[in-house]
Amino acid sequence: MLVKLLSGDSPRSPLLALILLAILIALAFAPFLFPGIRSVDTAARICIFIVLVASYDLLLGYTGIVSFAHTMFFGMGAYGVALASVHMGRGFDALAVGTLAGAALAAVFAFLIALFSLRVRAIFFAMITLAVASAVAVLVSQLSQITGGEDGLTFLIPRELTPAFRFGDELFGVRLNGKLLNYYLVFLASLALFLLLLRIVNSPFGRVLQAIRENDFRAESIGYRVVAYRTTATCISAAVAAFAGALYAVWIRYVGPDAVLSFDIMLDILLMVVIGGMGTMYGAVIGAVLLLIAQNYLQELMGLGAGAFEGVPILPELLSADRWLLWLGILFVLSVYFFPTGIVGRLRQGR
Amino acid sequence: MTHPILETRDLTVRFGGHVAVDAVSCTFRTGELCAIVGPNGAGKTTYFNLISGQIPASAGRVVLNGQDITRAGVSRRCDLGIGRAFQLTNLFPNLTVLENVRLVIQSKRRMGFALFSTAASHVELTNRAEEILDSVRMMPLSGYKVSELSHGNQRKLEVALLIALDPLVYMFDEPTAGMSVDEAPVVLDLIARLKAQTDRTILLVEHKMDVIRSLADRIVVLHNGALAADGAPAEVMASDVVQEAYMGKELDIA
Amino acid sequence: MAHAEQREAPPAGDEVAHRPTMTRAGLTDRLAPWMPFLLVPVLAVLGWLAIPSTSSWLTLTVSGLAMGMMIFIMASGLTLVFGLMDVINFGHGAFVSVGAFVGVSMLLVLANMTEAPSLMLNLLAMLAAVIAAMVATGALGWAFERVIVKPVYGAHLKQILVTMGGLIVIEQLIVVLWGPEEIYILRPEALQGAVTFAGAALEKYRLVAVGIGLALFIAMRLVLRRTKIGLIVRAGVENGPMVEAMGYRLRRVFIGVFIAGSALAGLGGVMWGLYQELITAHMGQEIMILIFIVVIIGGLGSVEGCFIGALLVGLMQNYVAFLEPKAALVSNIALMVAILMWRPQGMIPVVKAK
Amino acid sequence: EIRIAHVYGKTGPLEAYAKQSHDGLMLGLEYATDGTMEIDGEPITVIEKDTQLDPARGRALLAEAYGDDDAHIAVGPVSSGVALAMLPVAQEYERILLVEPAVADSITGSNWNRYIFRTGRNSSQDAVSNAIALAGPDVKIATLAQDYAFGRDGIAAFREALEGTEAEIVHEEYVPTDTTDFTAAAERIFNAMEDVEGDKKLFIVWAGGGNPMGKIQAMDPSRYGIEIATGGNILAAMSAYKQFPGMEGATYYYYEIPDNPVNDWLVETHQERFGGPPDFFTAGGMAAGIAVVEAIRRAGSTDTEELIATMEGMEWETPKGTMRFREEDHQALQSMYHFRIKVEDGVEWAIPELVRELTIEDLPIPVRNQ
Amino acid sequence: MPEPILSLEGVFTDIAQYHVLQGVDLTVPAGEVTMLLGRNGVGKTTTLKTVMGHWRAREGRILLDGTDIARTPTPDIARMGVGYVPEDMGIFANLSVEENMVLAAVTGPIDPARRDWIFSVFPPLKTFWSSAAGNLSGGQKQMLSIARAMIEERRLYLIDEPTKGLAPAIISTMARALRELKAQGASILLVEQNFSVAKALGDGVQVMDDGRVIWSGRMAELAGDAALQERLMGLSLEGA
Ligand SMILES: Nc1ncnc2c1ncn2[C@@H]1O[C@H](COP(=O)(O)OP(=O)(O)OP(=O)(O)O)[C@@H](O)[C@H]1O
Ligand SMILES: Nc1ncnc2c1ncn2[C@@H]1O[C@H](COP(=O)(O)OP(=O)(O)OP(=O)(O)O)[C@@H](O)[C@H]1O
Ligand SMILES: [Mg+2]
Ligand SMILES: [Mg+2]
Repeated sequence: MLVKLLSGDSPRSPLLALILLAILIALAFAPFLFPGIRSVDTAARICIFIVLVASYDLLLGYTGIVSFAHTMFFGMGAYGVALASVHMGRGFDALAVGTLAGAALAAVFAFLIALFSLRVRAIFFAMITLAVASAVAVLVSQLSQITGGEDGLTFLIPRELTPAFRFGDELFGVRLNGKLLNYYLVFLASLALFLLLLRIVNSPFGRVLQAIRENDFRAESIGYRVVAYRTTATCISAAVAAFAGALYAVWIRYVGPDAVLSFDIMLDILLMVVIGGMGTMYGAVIGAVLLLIAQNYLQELMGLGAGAFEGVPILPELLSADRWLLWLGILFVLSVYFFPTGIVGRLRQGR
Repeated sequence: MTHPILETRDLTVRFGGHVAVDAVSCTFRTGELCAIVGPNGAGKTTYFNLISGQIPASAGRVVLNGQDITRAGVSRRCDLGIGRAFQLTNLFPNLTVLENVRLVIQSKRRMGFALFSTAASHVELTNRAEEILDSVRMMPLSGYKVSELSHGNQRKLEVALLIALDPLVYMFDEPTAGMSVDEAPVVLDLIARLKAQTDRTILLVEHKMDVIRSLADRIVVLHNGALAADGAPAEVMASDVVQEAYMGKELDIA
Repeated sequence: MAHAEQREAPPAGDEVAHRPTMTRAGLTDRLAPWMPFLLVPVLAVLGWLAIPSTSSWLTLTVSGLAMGMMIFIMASGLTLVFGLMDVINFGHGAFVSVGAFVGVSMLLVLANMTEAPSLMLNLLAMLAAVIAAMVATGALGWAFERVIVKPVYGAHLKQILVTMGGLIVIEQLIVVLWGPEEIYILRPEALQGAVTFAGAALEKYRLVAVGIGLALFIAMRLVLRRTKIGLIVRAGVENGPMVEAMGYRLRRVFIGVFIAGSALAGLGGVMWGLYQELITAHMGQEIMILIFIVVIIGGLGSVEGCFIGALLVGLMQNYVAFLEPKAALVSNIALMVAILMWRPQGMIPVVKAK
Repeated sequence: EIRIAHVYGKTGPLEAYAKQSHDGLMLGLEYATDGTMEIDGEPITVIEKDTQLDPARGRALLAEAYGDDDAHIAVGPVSSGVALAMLPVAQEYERILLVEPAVADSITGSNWNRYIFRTGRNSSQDAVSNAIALAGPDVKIATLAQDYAFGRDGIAAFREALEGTEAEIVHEEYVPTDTTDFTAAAERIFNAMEDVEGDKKLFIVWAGGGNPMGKIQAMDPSRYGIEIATGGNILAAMSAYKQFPGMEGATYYYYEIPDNPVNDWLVETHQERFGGPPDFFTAGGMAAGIAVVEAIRRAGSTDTEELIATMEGMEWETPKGTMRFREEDHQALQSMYHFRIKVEDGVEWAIPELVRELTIEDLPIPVRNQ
Repeated sequence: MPEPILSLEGVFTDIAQYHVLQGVDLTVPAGEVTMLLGRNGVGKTTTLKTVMGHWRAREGRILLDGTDIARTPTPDIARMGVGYVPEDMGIFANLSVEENMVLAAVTGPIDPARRDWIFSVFPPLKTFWSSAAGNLSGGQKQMLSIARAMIEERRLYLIDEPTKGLAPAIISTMARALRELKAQGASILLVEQNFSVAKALGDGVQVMDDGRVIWSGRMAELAGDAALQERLMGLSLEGA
């Protein structure tokens, strides 16, 4: 049963299985295990990013397409929900319409961009996506009448998903309010999307993608229409990213270019995929958890470190909480060094 | 046996000013094994590339079963029954040997777009793949990644993939190059068995004369891109072009 | 088209076997390699047709070409490293920033030379700044190669990540060393202002950029044409072990090329910093997309392509911004897309075959 | 214990501004409590949070500040985008958010809610004061701004403020935010202004790097009789103004301009502690710090409703003289300064000499939150 | 027997987790052509790569002219006068034929006389001198790969299956060229599957199986003894 849910793709390493289980439990009971606004917020982001990163892994790890436009699709989902909620008024129907419209738009865009990959070399394609994504981000900030420009859009989600909605008193010291429902909406939707992706990469279709990644020329000559497969994969990946974006919008109730379209998010995604392990799906889980926790708590940790070294010349300066980016950069580099196949790859090798 | 299956009409390709295949017209019939020979650079591989669609023709036509496929893409031609093994090994290096073969069978059965079933659940594919590996004596290697195989074994896998694809027209490009003396017969044996299956056509590029002598029904000679001779083995082998341009002085240096 | 021109007649020998059929290549085939070089004048003529005022057109064209030169200076290092070594160095932007900071610091130290109204002294000060910047970024490039890039040769994606990590680290180190404030600087006295001719104004500083850009272009061509270095590196990327098996110490060559690429970024940094008259740790990163576009439309690794690409971008930007400011945003991307549709490998691809 | 959360973009491209703002806030708290850091015996704790300029993170951190840390009042952030994202959180938690120094009009305009106060100036204040500084008989103005909401709003407010004066806008030019080459824009402006008669000025509104002023100046606009004008900026940026002796405009703060005891203390203390004069955002931060202390002291409580009641209409002393939170939209009304640039050897930046203080009464700042 | 130019003593090589070479002992006498024979996958290529330093021996000594080169960097080995023709030909597809050859001439510009000699052995290289090596036909690539090794004089050639894909006419000219190399005093270690070529060229023979050399001797011995062939390679070679 469990194996079936995982589409027969078991973690293949006891330690990995244990870690994944721990993450699953932690996320499933996050509001109860780690009460507090910050920690629940982190948990929800982790859920959403797992989906986002996994959808990117479908593209990158399984199909071998390097694209920098993934945040664009993410943003389309998010803006879909935001615009629908603004124009249709708060309500679940707005969420549904927005999500679907966003996903559809993302798929259409993905289709158009994918047609490019026909003609140009992989790395050229990557640069095209980079340029297109940055142009879309600027466009969004220029079309301020529609998109709210740089300032973004704040909107209302159905009352049932906000703290104002109460449906009971307390359970294990946690208030039973709409925020909790919102969290579980995010969690369950993410879980479902992740399992769906897992199924897709383990399907015959997924195998073809791997073949194309390895040798597209040969894949074509054994009868696979590479273009069709690449395009389909890109569209699926974009649509799932848009779903993740929609969830994100529902969770933070705000969209804006910096929040959902910025290149920094793209970098985060890349980093998560690679640290976790490309072409493994589970890597997305590990990468997202690790990185988001680092991002959220590294600064605090460093503050402590800086305090400890007060008086030493340069060290506190380097350890100051404001230099957390420096250390994140170093983490980038080290992780590629020590986990060339990602953490999942390393765990599966044993050791 | 005499039904024409594949035909090229004035097939030509130019790379800049270099005419690599020069107006080659040739008809191949179901059930025959036709050897294509010629000196290095004569255009044999390029001719194959034109037939299987890897490169577009500058002029001329390719006709399969009466259908003009000159403009069709590679995968389309594969669907229609043209199968091709490569001269320089060209596999999926980081997938296992078994997976390589399975992919071909999966394509043959048109299951590529099955999105929601797991690949592992299609046992019939695996079984068939194992059967084929067994026939080339590669079953013990089925779990290895292709990049871990020695060169000779990669060549064998190349042949296995084509057999898995089971096309109407088999095109082998020097299948035994780099294969050791005890392995080559296995592959040649397989080709002989294919030939016995009378509804298949085999095009074979080979430099080893003994192989050609023992297998070919017919020999086509390419020379400087053009068709230089076409006919029964014995008479073609004896012709001047072949003797002079191709065989050179036999290895008489012992 | 590789056989378009045969250097020598086929061998005379008595071998019947090797006489491939040769015909004359068609006109289009022979013209094709020259097409990119024609694009710049074509674009300029189109601009002239579209822009009503000739003096405006002149200003836009000349300053656009000069801007292109400046972009070329920054992109040259990237195309070298990207094209020859197949390394996507996102850290290039950080080198540009470091170059700017080191160079500008040098200029601030030499304030008495830059504030003097003597062109000679000013240029000397700039030379000092450029040398300092190139030495600094070259050294940094050496460290970068050893620590960051070395393990990821051949793996594009990892290169992107690892160099991105390096970029962040370097930017942060700039902040640690120079502080978070942006630094404003004025150009050397004699390079401020513009020269006017025929109703058009051209910043003097851009003239300097033109000089340096041209010199750099010629120097790079000479080095790559006249020495084996280019060959070794290109071959090494394709099959490193084989190059070593021929007896070349590939590592050293790679390090050398990387250092050169980084030093060029440093040069670009000084030039760009002085153009902007404002330097920040992020300045290199901000210009990266533009640089990538130039390198790509040029055809990864081709110095000529990069040069033409930079000129095209410089012109295009100016014309479009003048004719329709709204479209300026997408003009570069449109240019890139158009060129890639025309030549999927970029204008002058270095890579000839699969 | 009184908990104040400072939620701002500590790291990222605006790091320099953030540091000024935070230093200012701390100095303000110190000044207002006479160095005790206590209000009526209650110690003040400042909790710092770094939005990294990400609006989503800003929201989460503000929620955390109100929810987990139970902050009584929050101050920040630097970037308008982040600020706008944060506004609803204040409403949700029913706590005060004191915006400083984000400038977008909509913060105290269309997106305002009653928990929002702002000590920093808004775009209208910039625009109106500049309009007053530039206006004059027969003045013809071309504008150059970035093509996004901030730039367009700024010019719109400027245009509105010019109405009724004798000056007139003859050309508006907008360029993409990341423009580096201004040749085309300048050429367009020159073409538009060439045949205009009068006192020709080019007014530039520019946020962030790019420095179009110097580049356009290098193209010699005086050929067409055009003078460049722009508002004040941080000190580092003012060094670029050295090319423009005599240029006029209006600024928000320059440490030598205001003449009052708060500013004297600020300049002196800042020199002492940081080895340089206070800058743009230091003054704003300090105004916010003093406002917090004053409000809590006068309300005698940290209860949000009582604070709001106290703060509406509250007047207090800042380095920029007296400020007043307007009842309607909680925007702090304040003086701006009409300046003329003077270049002095030995000073790293160009000095904006005071021409005239534009007081609260001089500045008709529209209310936009209705 | 002349002095060995190359000798391997108890060489073990691992690739990833596989133990590929398991104690190879092998000598190449100076001035001779030594054939390395064996079935697919027994470790012939790995042996050559270990000598070149592409794989590193875990154990054992590799003596080139008496110096142990087991730890010497690859370029230094090459500069000691070793020419290498890899199994996959190692063509630089993105460079032209000319550029491939220019690179191969490590010590200086190409010697025109030697180039012309190569042209006479492999005429197509002359024809396609300035076209991209990646566009050559399979056999032409093979020629280029051998030609690169021959462009300068070397003391020892390691050649991995040079005849695969070559037409008979070219094989015989190539065989002639290898003999000329030998006449110039070079030593050759040649991996070959084509037994008639092996027989025509080889002085000594080493047969490998399962990561070891299981038989070594003179060519004449092996060529004349069908039973021995059967035992060593599972098949009598004469017929094949
Ligand atoms: N893409 C290409 N561009 C330019 N020339 C090419 C290209 N492909 C092949 N050629 C040339 O066409 C000629 C024929 O090559 P082809 O590979 O067909 O020869 P072949 O008969 O298969 O030879 P071999 O027996 O050596 O494999 C060669 O001279 C080769 O250089
Ligand atoms: N990169 C690799 N990774 C793992 N195993 C390898 C690798 N390369 C070779 N091997 C294994 O090492 C063994 C010896 O290979 P090698 O290439 O030396 O054989 P060979 O004798 O040259 O065979 P052939 O005649 O087929 O070329 C083979 O079993 C092969 O599977
Ligand atoms: Mg061939
Ligand atoms: Mg081998």
